[in-house]
Amino acid sequence: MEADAKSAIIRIFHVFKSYGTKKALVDITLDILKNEFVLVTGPSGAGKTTLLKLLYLGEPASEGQILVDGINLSRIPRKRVPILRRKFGIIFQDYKLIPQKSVYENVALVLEAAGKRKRLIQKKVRSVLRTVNMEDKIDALPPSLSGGEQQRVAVARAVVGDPKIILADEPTGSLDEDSAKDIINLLKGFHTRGGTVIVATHDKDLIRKTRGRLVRLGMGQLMDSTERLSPAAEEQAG
Amino acid sequence: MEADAKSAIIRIFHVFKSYGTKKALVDITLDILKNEFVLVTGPSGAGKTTLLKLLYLGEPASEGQILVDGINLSRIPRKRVPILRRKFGIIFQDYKLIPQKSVYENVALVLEAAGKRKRLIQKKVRSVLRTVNMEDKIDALPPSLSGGEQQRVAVARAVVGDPKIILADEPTGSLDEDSAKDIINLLKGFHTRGGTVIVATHDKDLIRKTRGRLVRLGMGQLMDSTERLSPAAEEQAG
Amino acid sequence: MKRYYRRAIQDLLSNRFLNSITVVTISLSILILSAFALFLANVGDLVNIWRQGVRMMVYLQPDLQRDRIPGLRAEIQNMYGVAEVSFIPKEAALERLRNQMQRQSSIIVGLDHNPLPDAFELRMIPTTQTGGKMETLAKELEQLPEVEEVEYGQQWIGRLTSVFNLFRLAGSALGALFFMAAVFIVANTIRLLIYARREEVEIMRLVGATDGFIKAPFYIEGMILGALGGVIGLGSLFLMYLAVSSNVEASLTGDSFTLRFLPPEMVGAILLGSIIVGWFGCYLSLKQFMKT
Amino acid sequence: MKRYYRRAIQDLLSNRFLNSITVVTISLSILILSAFALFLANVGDLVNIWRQGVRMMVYLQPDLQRDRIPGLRAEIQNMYGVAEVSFIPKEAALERLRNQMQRQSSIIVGLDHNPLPDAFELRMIPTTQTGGKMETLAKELEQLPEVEEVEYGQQWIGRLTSVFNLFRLAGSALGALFFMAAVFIVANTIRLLIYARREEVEIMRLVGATDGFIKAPFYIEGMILGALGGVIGLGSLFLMYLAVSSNVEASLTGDSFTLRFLPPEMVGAILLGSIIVGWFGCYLSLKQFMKT
Ligand SMILES: Nc1ncnc2c1ncn2[C@@H]1O[C@H](COP(=O)(O)OP(=O)(O)OP(=O)(O)O)[C@@H](O)[C@H]1O
Ligand SMILES: Nc1ncnc2c1ncn2[C@@H]1O[C@H](COP(=O)(O)OP(=O)(O)OP(=O)(O)O)[C@@H](O)[C@H]1O
Ligand SMILES: [Mg+2]
Ligand SMILES: [Mg+2]
Repeated sequence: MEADAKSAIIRIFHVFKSYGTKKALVDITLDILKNEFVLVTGPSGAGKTTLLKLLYLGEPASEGQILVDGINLSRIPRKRVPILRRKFGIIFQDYKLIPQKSVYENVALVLEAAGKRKRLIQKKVRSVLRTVNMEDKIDALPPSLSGGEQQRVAVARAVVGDPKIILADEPTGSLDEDSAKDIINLLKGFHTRGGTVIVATHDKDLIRKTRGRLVRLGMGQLMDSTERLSPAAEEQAG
Repeated sequence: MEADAKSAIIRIFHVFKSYGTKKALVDITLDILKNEFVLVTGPSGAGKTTLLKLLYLGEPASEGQILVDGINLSRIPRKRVPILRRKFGIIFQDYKLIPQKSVYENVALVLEAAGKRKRLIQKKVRSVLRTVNMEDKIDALPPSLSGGEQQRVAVARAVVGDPKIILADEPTGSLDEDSAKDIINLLKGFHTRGGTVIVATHDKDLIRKTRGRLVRLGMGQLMDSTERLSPAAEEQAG
Repeated sequence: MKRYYRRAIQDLLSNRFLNSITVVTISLSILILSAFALFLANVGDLVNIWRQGVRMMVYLQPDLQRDRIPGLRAEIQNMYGVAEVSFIPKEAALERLRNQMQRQSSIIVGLDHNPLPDAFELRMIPTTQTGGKMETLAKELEQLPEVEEVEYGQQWIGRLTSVFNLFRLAGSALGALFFMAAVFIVANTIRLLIYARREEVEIMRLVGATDGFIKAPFYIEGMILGALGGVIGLGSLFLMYLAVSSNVEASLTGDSFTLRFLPPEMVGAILLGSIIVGWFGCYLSLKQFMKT
Repeated sequence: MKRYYRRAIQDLLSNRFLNSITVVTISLSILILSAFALFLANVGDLVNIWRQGVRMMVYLQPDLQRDRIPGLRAEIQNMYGVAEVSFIPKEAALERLRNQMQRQSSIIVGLDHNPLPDAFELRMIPTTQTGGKMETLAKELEQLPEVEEVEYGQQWIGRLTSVFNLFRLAGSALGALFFMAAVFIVANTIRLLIYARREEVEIMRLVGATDGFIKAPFYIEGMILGALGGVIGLGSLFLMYLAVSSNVEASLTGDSFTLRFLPPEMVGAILLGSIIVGWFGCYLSLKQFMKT
């Protein structure tokens, strides 16, 4: 089960997370390798979102150590947190789009924050919005989008910055089959180009059709972690 | 296709809805009978949420007539809108929980607004939160809940006021299989007790396992409306 | 009604950050307004004290018999605008003149008889102390056969009056300006407060709450915030007043002047006003947010 | 830097409601502050005009030869605090006394010789017009052998000075209070503004924006809002000034007094201040929201 430390991009070592008295994560130890495709599943409230939050320091771990791409998260100075976060492209479960900014601005923000040139930003944002089929809504404000459209913008924002790792929290929850397939293909393409993908999901379809490791959480605990070399391994996911 | 006008609780007659130049709904004519269970499906951006919004006057129709339980929505005076809305229990796609209010307060709000007694409110809210498995989070604030937990609170709020009609917009999008089953059973129970249910969803599982009418939207247009007497009719849903 | 109060209190507690900022802003506005009112009130007192120094001399005919003085005094006392009449016999007038003249008093030393007449000295009630009204009174007095001449600092009073008028005008204008500014600042702050909670308003409407149900707690909250702001604003002013008044009074020995706080009616009016403005801010913003 | 400006402008436009409310509040605060400053400045002018009426009489020895007058005059002119010296021959003094005495001038009619001495009348520079400094000067003058006596309205000046001092004290205290209140109101309003946008701040942090990247446009916006508020506040004050000044001046004929607007340095300082306060409000709120 222990992965080779050399190629691990994320190492989680005896991590606990409590919110007040509520134990959201209990003694999680997990390595994620470079270019792995990991599906995290488990019932509602199992701690999937919390686990992702710990990785990008959306919350600090209560106990234990986490290393991301060689950075020890418990030691990272406040100033370097943005550098950590730029390693990730994050699709939030509640999208977290800025309501006053247009679709274009929301996606461009990532590149602007990374100090990219305006020319480049324009080109990349347009091309990414095209891949998620949202180029015709480029000037719309998020509140005027349908649930699925918002989710696709969130996906676009997550991939636009060429991150090392994508964290996708329920990335297809509001999408119909076809749009979901597009998104999954996008994630798979990112994976093929060498990226690491961690998807938290309940979506049986997604789990069935995706090859990669399946990590199951239950009540904050790591239940099992199964390598499935072909999508046929689906029945284990039950 | 035309339902018996006598028993129709909702009548939608040549309804159009545009947002600026964007045509979200085009010439929809649809009757929904008392005690029907209707599933509305269609790809992202097809107009499912918009259709529900028109029913509770979240948006006014651009053209056409809508009757809800005998009320003509184009003629309803501003003052009577709350009375219309109390006929509905609504599960919003983005939950719409009040972030500063506890789970209890969010759910109790519906009954308080309807002028119910404090005693009764306490009893009902607790019992409804129990059915969605959220009684242990009764004092939590929504931002501290997981996605699925928020969705279950939204469901509790929709059913607590004993509405005539439930409008459920993607009510299982953030839920694992078991929680989703609980919610669907809740909706079915409501239906069995005589309520009318309209569910907008992409969830193949939900569509497969639910008997009732399947309405398909595409690009704002009504594609078809199929009565499926048994869940076996699933293949038509494609 | 009681449940609305309960909800209002709950809301106040669950939006503590917003509310505390709002209360501070309201307090400051009330503080500005009431500090200025306090300033004007005390300057007004000071002016009145000065004005009590404004006198009118009524010189009597040289041959007037002293036994007619009491009757004349009563007559003058009853004239419009007269506050106090005192008789100055000519001996006292000479003595007073000697004192007043200081250096030039050498003139008086050499006199063989007293050339001055008996006189009355009048104090006017404050509202009569404008140039015009004093002139009317003087004319009236000069009509009396017993009176030879009336004298008052016409020029000085005219000038002082116009300055006081300017001051009063500027004070009232500033006061009105400050009042309106305070009203708008409070109303605006409450608008920002409600704007920050517009999502909540929207959700309540969607779940079938009537406008009244939604608005009631906001109004109660607005009035509580207004009242709190008023109490804190006036309270801080009172503390400052206490700290300052002893020092200032010490530096003003000689004048019968005591720095005073705002009269209770004024304090009540300001409190009431701040409550009303709290309500008004809610009214404005709710009207706006409920429309859509 | 340029792109920060662009983002700031975009943000200002996309939050128009919030920003316009904020600008109005800032304008009102600036208006209060600057209106009060204007009031104090003009009252100060008025007081200075009055003070130019404060004179000191220096009576010379009766036997002093008139040819020594120019030398003495030059000597006095050079003394500390003296603004102007004019010679009053005793004939002029008697004439003046007669006019001043009004009714009692009958006393003078009967005189066979002029008992008054020659004198100098001094005008002091304004800063010397406190009781203490005038006394020092008077003592110094009395040391001169040619001077018999020095006279000035000791009591009156002392009293007026203490009232002016009280007024100045109260004015400065109020001014300081208003200044602080305005600063806090502006800062608080900007805090509410940023609070209403805290979600945006949070999201930007989550997608890897540095604190500097997030803060820069807010600071620019805060400064723009402050500047706008300052310009609008001062602008409204100037319009009010224009509307009022002609009326007031007409009512003040006789005094060489013109209502004036705030001096340009003051206008500049207020504008600069409002920009700084806009910045400061951002600083406070961002510090708070960036911590968590
Ligand atoms: N900020 C918080 N404060 C308190 N409790 C929290 C907080 N965030 C999460 N929790 C609790 O921790 C538990 C795990 O939450 P988490 O969001 O990780 O679940 P999840 O696996 O993502 O669930 P879902 O599938 O419903 O999104 C939940 O019970 C939740 O209520
Ligand atoms: N307020 C609005 N302003 C402008 N366009 C809008 C607005 N609301 C919805 N739309 C557009 O109308 C179309 C239908 O939206 P709707 O939310 O009804 O879709 P949906 O079927 O619910 O999709 P999803 O499954 O993604 O939730 C979308 O293209 C959306 O962008
Ligand atoms: Mg989650
Ligand atoms: Mg929808």
